[in-house]
Amino acid sequence: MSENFEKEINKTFDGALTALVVASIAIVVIGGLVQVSFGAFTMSLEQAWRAVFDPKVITNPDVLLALLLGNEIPVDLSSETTVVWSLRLPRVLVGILVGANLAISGAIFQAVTRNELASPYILGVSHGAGFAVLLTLIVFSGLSVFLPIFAALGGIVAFIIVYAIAWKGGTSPVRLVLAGFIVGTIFYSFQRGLFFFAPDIGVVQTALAWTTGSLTGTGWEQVRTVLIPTLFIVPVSLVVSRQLNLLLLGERTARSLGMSVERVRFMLSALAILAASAAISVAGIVSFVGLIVPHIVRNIVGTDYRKLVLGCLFAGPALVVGADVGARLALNPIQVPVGIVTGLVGGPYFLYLMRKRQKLGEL
Amino acid sequence: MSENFEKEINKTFDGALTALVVASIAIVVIGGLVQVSFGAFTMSLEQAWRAVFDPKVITNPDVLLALLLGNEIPVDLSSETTVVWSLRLPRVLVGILVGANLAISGAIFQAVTRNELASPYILGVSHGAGFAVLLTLIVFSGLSVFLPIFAALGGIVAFIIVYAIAWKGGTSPVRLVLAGFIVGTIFYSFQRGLFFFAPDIGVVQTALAWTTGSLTGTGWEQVRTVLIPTLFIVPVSLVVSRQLNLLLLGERTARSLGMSVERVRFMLSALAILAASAAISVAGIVSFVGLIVPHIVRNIVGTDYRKLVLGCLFAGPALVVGADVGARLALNPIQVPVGIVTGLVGGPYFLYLMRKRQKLGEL
Amino acid sequence: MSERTADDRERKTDGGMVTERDEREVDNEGKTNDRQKSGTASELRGGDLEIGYPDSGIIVECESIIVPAGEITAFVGPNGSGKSTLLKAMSRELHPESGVVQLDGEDVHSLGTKTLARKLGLLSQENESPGNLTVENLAYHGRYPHRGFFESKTEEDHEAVERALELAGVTHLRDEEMGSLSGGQRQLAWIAMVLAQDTDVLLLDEPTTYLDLRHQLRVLEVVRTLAHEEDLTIGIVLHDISQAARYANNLVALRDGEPYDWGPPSEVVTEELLADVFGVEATVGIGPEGPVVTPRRPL
Amino acid sequence: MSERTADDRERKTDGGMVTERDEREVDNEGKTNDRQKSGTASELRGGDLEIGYPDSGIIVECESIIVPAGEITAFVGPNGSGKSTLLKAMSRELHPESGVVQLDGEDVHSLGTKTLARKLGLLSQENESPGNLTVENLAYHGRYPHRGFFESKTEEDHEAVERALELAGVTHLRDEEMGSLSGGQRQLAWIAMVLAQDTDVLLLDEPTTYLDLRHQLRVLEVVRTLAHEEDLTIGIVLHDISQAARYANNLVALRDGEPYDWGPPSEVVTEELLADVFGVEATVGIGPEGPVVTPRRPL
Amino acid sequence: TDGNGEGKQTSTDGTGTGDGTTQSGPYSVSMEPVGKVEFESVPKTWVANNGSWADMGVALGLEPPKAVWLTSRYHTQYYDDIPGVSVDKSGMRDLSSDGVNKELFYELDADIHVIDPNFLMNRFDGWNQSDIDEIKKKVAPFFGNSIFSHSYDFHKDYKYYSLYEAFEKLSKVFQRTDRYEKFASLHDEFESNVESVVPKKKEDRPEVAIMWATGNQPKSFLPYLIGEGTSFKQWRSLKVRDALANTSVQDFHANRGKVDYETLLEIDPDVLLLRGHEQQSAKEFQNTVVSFMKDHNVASKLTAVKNGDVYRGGPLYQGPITNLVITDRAAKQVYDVSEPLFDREKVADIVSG
Ligand SMILES: Nc1ncnc2c1ncn2[C@@H]1O[C@H](COP(=O)(O)OP(=O)(O)OP(=O)(O)O)[C@@H](O)[C@H]1O
Ligand SMILES: Nc1ncnc2c1ncn2[C@@H]1O[C@H](COP(=O)(O)OP(=O)(O)OP(=O)(O)O)[C@@H](O)[C@H]1O
Ligand SMILES: [Mg+2]
Ligand SMILES: [Mg+2]
Repeated sequence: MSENFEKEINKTFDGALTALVVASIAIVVIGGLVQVSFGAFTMSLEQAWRAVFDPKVITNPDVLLALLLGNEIPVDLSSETTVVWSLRLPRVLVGILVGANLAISGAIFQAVTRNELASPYILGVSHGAGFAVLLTLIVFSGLSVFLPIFAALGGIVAFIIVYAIAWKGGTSPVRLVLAGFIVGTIFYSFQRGLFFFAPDIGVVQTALAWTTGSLTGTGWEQVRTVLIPTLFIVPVSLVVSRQLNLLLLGERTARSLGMSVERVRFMLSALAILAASAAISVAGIVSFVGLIVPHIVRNIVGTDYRKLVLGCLFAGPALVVGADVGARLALNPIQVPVGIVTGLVGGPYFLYLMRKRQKLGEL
Repeated sequence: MSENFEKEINKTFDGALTALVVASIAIVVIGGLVQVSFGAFTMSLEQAWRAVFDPKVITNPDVLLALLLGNEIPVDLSSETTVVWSLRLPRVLVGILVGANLAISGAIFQAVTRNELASPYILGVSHGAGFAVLLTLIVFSGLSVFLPIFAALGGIVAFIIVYAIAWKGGTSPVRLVLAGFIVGTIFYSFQRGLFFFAPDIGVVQTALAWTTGSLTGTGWEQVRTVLIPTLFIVPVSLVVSRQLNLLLLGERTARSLGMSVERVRFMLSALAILAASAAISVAGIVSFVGLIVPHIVRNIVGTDYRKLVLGCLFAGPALVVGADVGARLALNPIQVPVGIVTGLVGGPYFLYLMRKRQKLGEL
Repeated sequence: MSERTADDRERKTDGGMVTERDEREVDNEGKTNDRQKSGTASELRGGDLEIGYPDSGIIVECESIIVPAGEITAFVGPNGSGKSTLLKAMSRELHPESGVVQLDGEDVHSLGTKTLARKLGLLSQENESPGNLTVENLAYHGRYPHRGFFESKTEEDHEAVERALELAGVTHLRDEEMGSLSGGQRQLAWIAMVLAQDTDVLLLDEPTTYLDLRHQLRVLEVVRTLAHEEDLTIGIVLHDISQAARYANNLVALRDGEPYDWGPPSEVVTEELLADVFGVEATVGIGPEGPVVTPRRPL
Repeated sequence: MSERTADDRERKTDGGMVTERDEREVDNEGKTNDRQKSGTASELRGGDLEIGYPDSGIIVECESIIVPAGEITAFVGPNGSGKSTLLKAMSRELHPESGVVQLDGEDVHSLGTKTLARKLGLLSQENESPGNLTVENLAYHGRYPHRGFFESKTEEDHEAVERALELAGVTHLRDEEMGSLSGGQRQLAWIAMVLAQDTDVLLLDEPTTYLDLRHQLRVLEVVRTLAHEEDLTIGIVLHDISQAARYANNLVALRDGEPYDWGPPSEVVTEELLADVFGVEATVGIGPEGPVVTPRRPL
Repeated sequence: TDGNGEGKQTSTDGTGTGDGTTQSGPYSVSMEPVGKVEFESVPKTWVANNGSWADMGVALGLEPPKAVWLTSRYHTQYYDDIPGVSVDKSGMRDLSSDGVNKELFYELDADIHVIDPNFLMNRFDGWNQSDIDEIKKKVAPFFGNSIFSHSYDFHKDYKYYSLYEAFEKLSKVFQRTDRYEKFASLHDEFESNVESVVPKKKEDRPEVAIMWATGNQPKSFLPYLIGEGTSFKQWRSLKVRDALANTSVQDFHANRGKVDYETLLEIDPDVLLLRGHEQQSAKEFQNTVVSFMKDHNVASKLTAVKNGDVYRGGPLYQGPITNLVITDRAAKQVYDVSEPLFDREKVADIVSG
């Protein structure tokens, strides 16, 4: 049995997947190093790295805990250490977590809807969240502290509406996609409507940044917010990869093999929505990652979801962290939303792949 | 042969299609009456109708021609007559033409891509056009007179890029849709990027209005712009309905029946793009019409494209003119973009249909 | 033979079938292992079934249908006579408008989906293949109902898949993608998947479609072995009546959604049946392996 | 029979086929109208063909293949032997790596797509049906190559469709949607579509799939009528060798992508062929309508 | 020096036949880019481009305009300070609502449109010269200049007016130059009061950073450079130093990117001025935004936060009255001035004639 398990692992981690994972980790590490070393606050590389290994922080569990939990920091830290530890490092972490969640969410939705265009935002989530953000900013501006939560809630509500409408003694991928698209567009119309009531440019800018996806201003608070769901999402998504594989065989076959297709589809959608909402709540709607990462990974490791989910777990963070280097440093000290960079980097790369490979895009 | 033709007509105009056409015409006529009668400029119903039948206009071909061709009007008209004849009436006409173009374009794209989510904007057109609009407003603001043309050009360029990328010794619906989606998203990222260079919020809002679709401010000039392509698009789309039907059978069958699938697909896409661009050039990106009208019509008349195209020709204008009544008058004196209303009216109606009918959404 | 209806049906359904069967089995070959059966084979039974599709009326009506334990029951009948519809209802793919389907006395609708899938496997008439799935992976999907939510593949899964590939004769195609197989090869891969499911009951809807003669025979031999050596209960739809007569223990002939006749092939397969049910003029001879049908012409 | 290879092939391909055929026809029934042929039937010929799929190597290799004018040529062979691949290449669905396919002496690749579709119809082995298309509308699609860009349906279209529905035996299903048909009914609808195409050459890949006995015979009778009364040239893939022998004028047996033997059924269908090509032990008897194959067991 | 040159009463053209006096009969006033505009009689009803022009009208004692671009951006709470002056926006219409509706111009039927026609033609699609001509002919003339921004492309070729120059023009149109004169002298006086509270030495004047901060827990900001526009008039008058001037941070108009606390820490301004909080009172601002920053790990390291020098940053539009109110407030913020710098009664008197 354990020998068997080993065989299994060996079979899963074939050359392609291993290469992908290694490359992704390399990108994340290099991206992280760059992010930690450079930024608007002037310090030398040496200072930056001294700050990373500042003994006041790394030898003091209280400080680490205080950072992570958002408590008052018990000692007085230098500006350098503060910048590195409460701005630069957590931002990299948020990027990793957001990337992983989005990629997994997209991979799941592509299986559930059997639609090659499915992304984490397919079931109305992004526009639901965007609408909630605008509503909060414009109508309930007193509650803007809860923006992330409202955003995630907006996404979830949209998803529930979509499911309720698509349900007709069962759903079907086509019904789900269509209802998701329409509900999304309705929310988008509302959103556009609200734009016209925006009192000032700041609100418009904030809303745009939200709906474009941005890591600017993220810190340990965001790490906390997204880490908890991620700790649940990642292991579960690895476990359900078998279900995902089976769903791709089509409903009828899946059912005859004893899968409760409706239940599984709902649970998987809920999982994907949870992942998308976790990402949305800290980074807004980062476009593209959830759509193209699964396609790229699939192109490398094949359609087996055991490999695909694993690959997404690494490739997603690589794209987001890599893009965020550009978002933060390209026009330093001005920062652009990372969602723009993911689009501008990931999109053309995807098109390049598409030109090279015939099969890209098939599920 | 003529008896045969009559049979054919009778078969095409079955009860469902006839009912749809009659209902659509009724909506357009009623919507038109309302539009002509009410508005920001206060006048009584009687005044409005006296203005419609102002003998200075309707008995004077010179005036009518001057209106249509945009020449100097040879006589002096009252404010009421001016408002009705140069603001309210042409707006209804533009609505009709835009609706017909969008619905036909959507119907064609749904057949070409065999994707139930296809809309006139599927192949990157909308974001290409949106990008061109922003570029014009922000970078080449001196040329903003040509905004409509640039918008249409932007859409066409995006379409060409999409085709070039999807082409790989032939295309496939999946490749087209995917390339369209990605190219669209890249343009969207550029668009968002340009937002960050907008000189002020007004430009942002103008761009948003464009990308939401609006009939505000349309007049005879817009009627002229969209009428010419429409006179070509409508008859051709009726003729190609047979090709569309065959495409739905799948590529292999279509090819074995002697269709040059690639050529036909390209020509049909070009036709649909032309229709979309014509609409975009006068009304911006009116969401939803092109997506849901074909679905609704299909649900009523069935999947035969001969009926479908005909139905779309009438139902599209009904939705746009109806929605524009709302856009112009619902929050009078505040006008909202018609694109928002088409979303808010058409969307829920579509969801309602979806709840009622099992098969809605299938091609 | 159309006069042999109501009473016959009565006689055959009220449990008398088992004894009848025993007699029948004598005149069928391949029964050598029959008597060594453990007796734990499952029986599938439908009662008072009325079956239809959402938008259609009742399509199949059937007072009583039995797929006896450990035997091969062949369903024959013209196109559109309701064979697939009946099989769908028996495997719970279709919910009958009325009536019950029982597996070993239990209503199939009361069983958990996975439980049922461990006991009953269905090969559909038409299967859509995801093009880039390999044959082996398809077969592994057959193990789905045997694995818990958190379990990974076990040695048992492995063995079952190997055996299924072997039985279906696609071991050499294991790493091929479905999209690059011929129609017959694809059909065999689907058969391997159902076999890997390792169930007590197998319902096979035209498993010999697309297959060449050799593979047809192979599949039917495998089916016979499974029934007679491993005590599986098998329902199979076939269009080739000679084959049905040769391999099945029982034959159910359907016409217009109703059972027209059933019983051992030697009794059911007659020139009258071929004319009445199939609308074919044919001669029925007796060959060494049961009735042999030589079709002449459509009526 | 495996020793009968290279030289035999030589002998058969160098134009000697026509005379040979004339002799053959004598011992085949259904030839009554044969002599009334107008002589305008089309002939389909392939030379030096090497056929493969984009990602595969060469799958079918064939020096010379002829589907003679006005006759029925049956392609038989085990699963994966390349029958469908060959048919795809002959109908231009697949571009051969090398070699040419000629229709009446003209390279099919030089013909316009519509021109070809007016002359040659192909029924694929597997067809995906759009669920909500009616049978009649499907048949009308068969008329596509006959209509100009701006033409609407003519009386001729109408008649061709009626006749095709009639021939395929689906007149009563004309208004049914494809999604609510049984597998066999759907297959008949596809056959109707190809018949409506009204071509000189018909290539049918396993047209009897899913069909019941009666419909199988009906379809084959229709094919015979078309060939012998209307001078159509027909290539047909069949798995049932008895049927192939009974209805075809010529038989082409494929093995591993190469023609193993061809000629009139009475010559080609032997116990040796069944063992060599199909791996089946069978007895070949002579029935009133040609060779009768009684399979025994897979080898 | 005052980059805008407000208060310099330069009579640049003098083409107006009604200069300085109230008289009836036809007269004309000219202004770039509309040129010479003829008036048969003094306009009564009017439409204004935005809060700046509207405020000028209020200062001239006119009825508020019937419409402005967006009423939501015309902050009238600044009038609360001035006895007897208040503006009721409830009947005021938005010109901009999904573009500009021509029909609305017919409906409003104003006597003058204080809008730069270039603004209509370039900022929104649908309007071109023929539309402008139609409205000019059928309704009323346009008289305006987009004085508040240097960044419009259409602005390049014509004259740029300062606030008071524009104010003067408008006063001529409405034949209320007397009020303009009084405001001009009040403004001169005010400017010298301001001058007196500004420290002489440059080093004594704080470095300020102006940022847009959305919400009560801002973590990212849109930076502004103190520029030529009217919206920075108070900061120019107070001669504060711009903390961003010598950094690579660009005005977000040039590049709408955001900055985060790292940038703020790098700049570390003496005073942090946050825009986008004008609807809050000073106290509300303290209790929300400022207290959030005090608790924030990084923000609490900022000098401005430590010293309690985080303030609301002022609105986008200013007219003659609002400029006084806002500058007064700004002086309190940066120099702790306790005495009012202008006499509110006096403003009230001028307005009421
Ligand atoms: N999804 C469906 N909806 C409505 N009617 C259906 C559906 N599927 C099949 N039918 C109808 O039910 C009847 C029986 O169909 P079924 O598929 O059970 O036939 P069958 O005996 O399996 O035929 P075949 O040998 O052709 O597979 C047919 O008349 C068919 O038209
Ligand atoms: N799309 C494809 N790509 C690659 N290889 C293919 C493809 N389709 C078929 N093949 C291979 O080509 C060979 C011949 O296939 P073909 O479909 O021609 O066989 P066939 O004689 O029609 O068999 P069957 O009786 O099962 O239909 C097979 O070995 C198959 O694996
Ligand atoms: Mg069936
Ligand atoms: Mg084949």
